[in-house]
Amino acid sequence: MKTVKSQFKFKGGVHPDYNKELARNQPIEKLATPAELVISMSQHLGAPAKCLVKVGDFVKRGQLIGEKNGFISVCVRASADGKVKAIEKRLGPAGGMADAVILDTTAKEEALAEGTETPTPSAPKGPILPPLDWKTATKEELLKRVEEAGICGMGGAGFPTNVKLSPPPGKRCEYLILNGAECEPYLTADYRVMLERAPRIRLGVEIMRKILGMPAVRIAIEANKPEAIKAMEEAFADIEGNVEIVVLPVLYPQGSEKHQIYATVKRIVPEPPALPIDVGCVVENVGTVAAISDAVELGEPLLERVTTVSGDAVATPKNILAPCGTKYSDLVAFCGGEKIPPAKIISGGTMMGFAVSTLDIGTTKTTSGLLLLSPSRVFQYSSQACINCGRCLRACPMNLNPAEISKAMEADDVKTAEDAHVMTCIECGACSFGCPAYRTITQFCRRAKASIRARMAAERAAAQAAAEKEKQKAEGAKAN
Amino acid sequence: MKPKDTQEHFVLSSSPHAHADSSVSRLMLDVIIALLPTTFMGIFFFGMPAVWTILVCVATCVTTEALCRLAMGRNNTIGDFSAVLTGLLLALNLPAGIPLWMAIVGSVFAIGISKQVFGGLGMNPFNPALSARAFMLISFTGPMTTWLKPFWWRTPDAITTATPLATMKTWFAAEATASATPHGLCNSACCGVPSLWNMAIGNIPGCIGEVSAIALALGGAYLLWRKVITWHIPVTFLATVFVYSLFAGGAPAMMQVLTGGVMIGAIFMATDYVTSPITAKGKLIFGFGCGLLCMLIRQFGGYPEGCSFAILIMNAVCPLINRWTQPKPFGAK
Amino acid sequence: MVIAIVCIAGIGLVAAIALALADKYLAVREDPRIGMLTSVLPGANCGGCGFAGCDAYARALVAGTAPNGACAAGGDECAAAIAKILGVAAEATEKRVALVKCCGTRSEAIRIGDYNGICDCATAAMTAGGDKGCKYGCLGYGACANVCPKGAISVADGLAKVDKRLCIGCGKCVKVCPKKLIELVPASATIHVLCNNPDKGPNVRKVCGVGCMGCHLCEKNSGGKEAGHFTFQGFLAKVNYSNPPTDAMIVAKCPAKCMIEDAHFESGH
Amino acid sequence: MLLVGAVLVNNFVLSRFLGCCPFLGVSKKTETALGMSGAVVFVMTIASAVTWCLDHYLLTPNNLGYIHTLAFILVIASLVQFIDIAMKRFLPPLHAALGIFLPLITTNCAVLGAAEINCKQGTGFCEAVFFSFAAALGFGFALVIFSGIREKLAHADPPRCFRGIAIALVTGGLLSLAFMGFSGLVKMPY
Repeated sequence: MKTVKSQFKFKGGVHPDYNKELARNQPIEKLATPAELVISMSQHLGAPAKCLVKVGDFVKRGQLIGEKNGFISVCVRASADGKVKAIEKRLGPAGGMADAVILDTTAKEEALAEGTETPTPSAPKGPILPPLDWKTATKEELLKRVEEAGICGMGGAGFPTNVKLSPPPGKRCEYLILNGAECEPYLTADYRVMLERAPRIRLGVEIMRKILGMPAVRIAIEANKPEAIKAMEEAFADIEGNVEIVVLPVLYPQGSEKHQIYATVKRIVPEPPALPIDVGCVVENVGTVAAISDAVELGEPLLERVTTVSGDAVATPKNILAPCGTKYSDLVAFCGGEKIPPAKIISGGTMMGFAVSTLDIGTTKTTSGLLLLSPSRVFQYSSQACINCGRCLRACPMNLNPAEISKAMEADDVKTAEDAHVMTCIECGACSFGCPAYRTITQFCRRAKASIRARMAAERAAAQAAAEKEKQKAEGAKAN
Repeated sequence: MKPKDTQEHFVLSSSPHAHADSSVSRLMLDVIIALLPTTFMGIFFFGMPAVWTILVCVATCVTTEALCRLAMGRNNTIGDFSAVLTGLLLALNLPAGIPLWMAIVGSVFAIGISKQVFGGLGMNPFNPALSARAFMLISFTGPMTTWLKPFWWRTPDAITTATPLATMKTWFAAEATASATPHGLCNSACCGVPSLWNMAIGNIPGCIGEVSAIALALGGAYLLWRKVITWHIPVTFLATVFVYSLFAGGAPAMMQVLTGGVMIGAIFMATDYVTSPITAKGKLIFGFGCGLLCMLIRQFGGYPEGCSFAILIMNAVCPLINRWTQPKPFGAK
Repeated sequence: MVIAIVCIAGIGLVAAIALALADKYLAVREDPRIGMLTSVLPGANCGGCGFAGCDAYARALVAGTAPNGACAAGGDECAAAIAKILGVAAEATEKRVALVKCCGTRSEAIRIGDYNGICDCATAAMTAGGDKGCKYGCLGYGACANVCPKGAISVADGLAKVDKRLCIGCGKCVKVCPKKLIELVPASATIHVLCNNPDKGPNVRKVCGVGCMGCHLCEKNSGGKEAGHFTFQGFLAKVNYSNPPTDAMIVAKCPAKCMIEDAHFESGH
Repeated sequence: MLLVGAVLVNNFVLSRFLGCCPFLGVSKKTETALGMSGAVVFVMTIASAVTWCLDHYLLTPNNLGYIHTLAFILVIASLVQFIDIAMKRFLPPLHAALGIFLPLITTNCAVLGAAEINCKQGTGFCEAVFFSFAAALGFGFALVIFSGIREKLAHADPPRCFRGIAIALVTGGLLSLAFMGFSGLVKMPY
């Protein structure tokens, strides 16, 4: 095990104000189960889980309430005991509507006393899932555990972890990269996890190494987190095999999968639809790794996560360990409420997070932060014309031409945007960040990507329909 | 009946929710600040006529911008200082003694025809100040090529049409026709050409803002330091002029760089964001093209100075350069 | 003079012969029906048929890859003419027009945030679900108006409205609306429910003063369930356009005031 | 020198203002502008060769100089039509690239202008054909540059009354202004 400095700097990137000092020294605090939980069926990337409970059901902590619905999907478990108050479409942080189970966690005593709960397999006392010994368990058992524990990437995108950990046939994982960069401003959740849960991360790495067939391990941490680097060095001091801690230069978006792969092992992931595994890499967030070790060794599924609540409008910024589904309002209340009335609420960090309209939203497995910003930290986008200054080009870590894309999209010219490789855009926001004309460049990219995706889906559907028609025709001809 | 709206309203916008501290008006202001040294040098050498020309151009540009926006029914954009900058740049590219009504016509052309007709800042294909200068050069050739001598109030014949450029042109001509000995040629011509030092500080006849190479370089250094411009265009532009004149003969290379509009063109005109390529590679091509065309026109063309035309032509080619120098995305084949 | 005339005539003759020969021996022919079809089609190139334009649709028709009747703009007349050229029978289509199923203007429906970004419905909807309190209602950023080839849609008071007289039923607005609240309805129908929110009454009331609460009064007043003028999705009444109601009285009796009886849609309330 | 002169200094469209119709008509996209330029180079070179022969062997010997405009129009128009048909048959890929532009330049004034200038100057065959080629190249050069600007303008937001051709004409004027810088670069004999 050794610590090295990253030698490979990607092109572009920006230096936003990190504002991490607000919450970086706040130890993780556990939030008592709030009275109401809003557990979304769509906490991950891919198809939403299929809801297994109905209104009035009583559920136990850890009970399966949402079933995996497709290959790219993740199951959902109840994060506390309680009674299902309602199942309705709720607004998610990203603006989409998804089915959510509303749990009343105060109702449990009377429900039990009255014995009105529907017959559900009662959860065993103690661990929710039987603990596994990772040394003796097979690879398949471990993978299955990751899947049934409902683990998805906790860095933000929420890609199903079991899918990531099973490389397609013919592809081998050569490098397992631990993402501890946490380049998003304000957020310190991963940092605290690295400090406080280092042994868990070490165990998770050993489990993942076993699943992936002993790849080399790279732990990527930005240079502005020396304590985290030290904690990792201590935890991994006596580990065998090819393990390195790579200290990355402080640059946004260092936490982006593709850029981290470049910075640690100098491999370049080709344009979409290529994935990191195509260049022999698997990147996992440090929080996810800790969750894997919990799921295997303790039999504890992914039911809670650390969320940073920060911003200049919150009374005491904190890193909170809260059950998934905790409402934002409960998190803010736990931090002592609002110091000044916020002008903007952001779910996630300031560079890639989502502005939300209400605090009546439940956290998910991917909620890494909740920021309350005062009016002084909120700026207005404008529709000023692009002056062609080229700052967005220089900032773009994907080496695109955001100016061209935004100008084309302003004139509703999706074709030009597509020709300018807009689908490669990772929506990191570096372009809008530095735009002197305050243009909504990232939003234009999102819009272009959404309309291209919609068009592709329509084309696929049309092709499918045509193929079916042909088939029918052929069958009809045969019958005749 | 509308339900009661109890909740507080938050700003809803797409990420990012953070912004670097930069704005269009600040960029424009930076360029104006960078132009101040050469403006003062111009006023120092050419006196009150320079002051009047600058004031009239700036005032006309701002007024025209405001009126155009009003006529178009759009928001007023004089707050972004781009009109002030255009006015200042145009004035610095005019001879000090030019009749003020001509300066007004030029300013109206710059803002009205060459900028606002296209929809305002960011949309114009040609640099407004330069196209106005070209327009004036063609329309009012006489006044546009009649210069005041520096400190004209102290010299008996205040007006001249002979700038170092015109003199250098005759060198080219002389070299083309007669194979005179360089030595003799130099002797005869040097009488009309000021020393390099005078050229550097700007003690020569010429447009208000183009004479003082040192002041212009100072402004360029400020722009580079503030990261308003990148080195690509000025360096390739000046280097091309220098190298070309090394090989083409005629006037000494240093003199070619220091005289005429090359310095102000390379640092302030060719680097205009809107009308120059956006990619680094494109900027190199652009700078090279500007330098080459400038020298071609200087050596062979009908006008003594080719800088403005060279930049204008490269402005026209700029969309094509942009098109063919698109960056290759990270991970693209 | 004579020589000149002879000369020009001679050149003309030579050229004419050459061209005639070329046309006869070298020309590549294409199906004449394409030209005929193009002249029959409206020529608006609206793209409502799913093809790049009228010409592309004509080519697809001749190639047999497109169904007749896809051109909503041309209507029955056009379909009949196409059928005549192609030599197949026409299927009758009823003229349909777009209807925006929302009447939550700024004065009736609450907004829950200050949207700051691109003025476009799909993009606004991607930002925290849009700034309208009702997550099913019209955002009023005019994506439909922007795609309408006929300028039949206008946005006023945060709400899109279709002018029935201008609408050609191409369906582009239906596709572009992120809230999926525009529907093509028979032009002959006069009574409509202008709401798209299937939530329970109290939840609807929280965000909109004119949202449908699913009280079924319209159904009762139009002859009950058996009459079949309405269907219900959650707590949202929907007009059954294959059997639309005609009695204007039910509009006045709607307690939510989300129904209209309007020949042109353009006046709303 | 002839090449530079014809391409830059006496550019057909920017200095002589010939061929403004395709200059405005097919300059919306750079691809089509490239196609059009190819077609113009092709037609202009061939047309000048044919008209030179016509002028020298038929019209001038018979003292019919005064009808050459008429004769040229006739010949060029039918020639282009003929090329169009022949190309469609024998060179379909080239026709796919240039085909739609060919009918547009049947009686294009730039083509006719080149032929006229040639016969007025009484140049030799090779020189005439080369001049036409160079002039066409200049036309194409201007067209491609202009199309680049117009593509950029497609994303611009000019006032309503200037949209479309109006703004294109303003741009053309400014472009022509820029090209004036080349005047005197080459002392053209014509």
